[in-house]
Amino acid sequence: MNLETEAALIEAILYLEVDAVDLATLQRISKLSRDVVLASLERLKETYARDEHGLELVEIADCYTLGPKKHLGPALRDRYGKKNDARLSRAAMETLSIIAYSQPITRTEIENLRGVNADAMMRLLLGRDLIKEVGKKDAPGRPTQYGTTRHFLELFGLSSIADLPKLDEADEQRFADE
Amino acid sequence: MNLETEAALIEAILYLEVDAVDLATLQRISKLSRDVVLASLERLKETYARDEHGLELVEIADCYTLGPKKHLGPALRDRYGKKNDARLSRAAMETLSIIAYSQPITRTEIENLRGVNADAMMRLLLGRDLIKEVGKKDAPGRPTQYGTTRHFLELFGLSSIADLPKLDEADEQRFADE
Amino acid sequence: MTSPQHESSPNHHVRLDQFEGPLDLLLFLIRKAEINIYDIPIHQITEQYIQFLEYAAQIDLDSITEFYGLAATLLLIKSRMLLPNEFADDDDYDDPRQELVQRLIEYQKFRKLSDLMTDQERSAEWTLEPRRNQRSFDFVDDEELWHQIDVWDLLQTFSAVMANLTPERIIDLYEEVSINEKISLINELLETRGEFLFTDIVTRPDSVMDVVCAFLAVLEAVKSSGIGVYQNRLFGDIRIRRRQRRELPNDES
Repeated sequence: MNLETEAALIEAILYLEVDAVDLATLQRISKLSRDVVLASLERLKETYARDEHGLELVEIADCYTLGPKKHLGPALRDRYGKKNDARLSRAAMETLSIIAYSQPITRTEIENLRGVNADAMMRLLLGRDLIKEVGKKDAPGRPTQYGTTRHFLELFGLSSIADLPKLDEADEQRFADE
Repeated sequence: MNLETEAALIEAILYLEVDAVDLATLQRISKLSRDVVLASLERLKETYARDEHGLELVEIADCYTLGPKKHLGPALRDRYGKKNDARLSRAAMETLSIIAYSQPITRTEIENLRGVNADAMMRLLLGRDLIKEVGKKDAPGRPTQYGTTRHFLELFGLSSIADLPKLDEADEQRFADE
Repeated sequence: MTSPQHESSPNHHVRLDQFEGPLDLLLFLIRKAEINIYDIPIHQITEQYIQFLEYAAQIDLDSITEFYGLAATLLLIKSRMLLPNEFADDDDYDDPRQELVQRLIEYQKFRKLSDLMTDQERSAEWTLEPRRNQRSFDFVDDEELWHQIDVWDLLQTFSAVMANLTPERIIDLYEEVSINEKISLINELLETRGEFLFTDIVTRPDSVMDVVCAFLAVLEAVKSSGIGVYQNRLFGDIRIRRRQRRELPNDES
């Protein structure tokens, strides 16, 4: 199976979607079977892995998207990194706190809590080694579940997740701060 | 000059920008020279022309972007298609054609060609951002000259005025100036 | 021609407002009479043109002026053609029709181009547009950002996220996320143990969502799976066990 046509269609879909999309969505839009979509994604991954491409196929939390290759970061950061700064830090904090307190948790669950697409933030946190895949949820599609890493514990000076302050302590802390 | 690295960078920029960007912007972001950007775009055009790609390099009104290939339109229309419903009337299209093919042109010149008052049509075309004032004719009264806009090119899917549909050879001869 | 008819619909009278202007009408008459545009029988065509104008009277004044303007031109040409011209065989002879013919040809050319543009408009009728016009990629490489926050920031952020959840969103959440999981857990426990505590199906006690979903799952199970719920004292442990009911087909006991 060559899949040139199918991969081309998937490529266009990934481009038009902007946000990362999951396999089921790709199947629905492309009207291709799960196997063909997966094989097309594999083909795209190889195509974009070539040095002539500045984009690559990114798989994150069971979702796929095209994104700039890591090594282009320094060249693109000025324009595309900075403008997200303020928004990024809060969004990243929210996502990380949800994962820390609700792990194991899937991307969809995080998105339900935050009400927005979590793809970029999860990629950031994965890239920072603050979260990692911890298993598959026993639910349709077997979505990946995420949890925090050892690096996360180190960064926050925790010996284990059990050390995370409890929700009802939030109020006490608030009063202590004042 | 191989330009693999440069083309990869331009590719990532075009992807991140979403909207079409002009040459000057590409130069500024990539910090590459005009010639190198142009050569990289040429390289990208060739790369994406291959059948394995569902995207292509699109040039509209001297701006560049990546976009899905034309033949994928029917498959993707349901979800991503935007229909231009505001079709022009025959009178409006005649007026617009005269301006497109004869720009820069004054209102009087248009009226001479069509044999009718062009006020209403010009107002309509100006209102829809299809034509604009482009200068003053060096003639008595210095009448305003009109030309087509960038929006016009976008709406008609043209990369530049040079891209306007041409008469076939037979018609070319029929209408040849004596 | 006293009653001009449209070629394609002979039963309908041609109306003036069908024409984009006097040149359009003139071209129509020339084509209809099947005459050579370079040798227009000006007498005949002028007569037809004027007859048509008189016939089609009910139109707005603006454009009728323009139609009559061309009529005047035609009459002028006609009168000049009637004048004897001693240079008629000369190369220098200016055919009075020449300017009009050129206008007609030029007009025809733009009509043709206008058709091409209409095709172009149609071919570009559909455009594909990305779902959003902003791609976000994070190249922020500022480790400082992460060192400045502590675990209390994390907690406060989380508690703010939870506080902002509207009731609808919570319903969404349990529908999509956890209720099925809890129901399957209940079924699993019923099979293996027959009786268990509510806290057994709360896998993440510090997650409000988890508790809420577990509770809703129990309510659902009471309704559909035939379980009984017991509580020994107020705020005590909730025990869940299979209800002994004869009418349940799967009830082996």
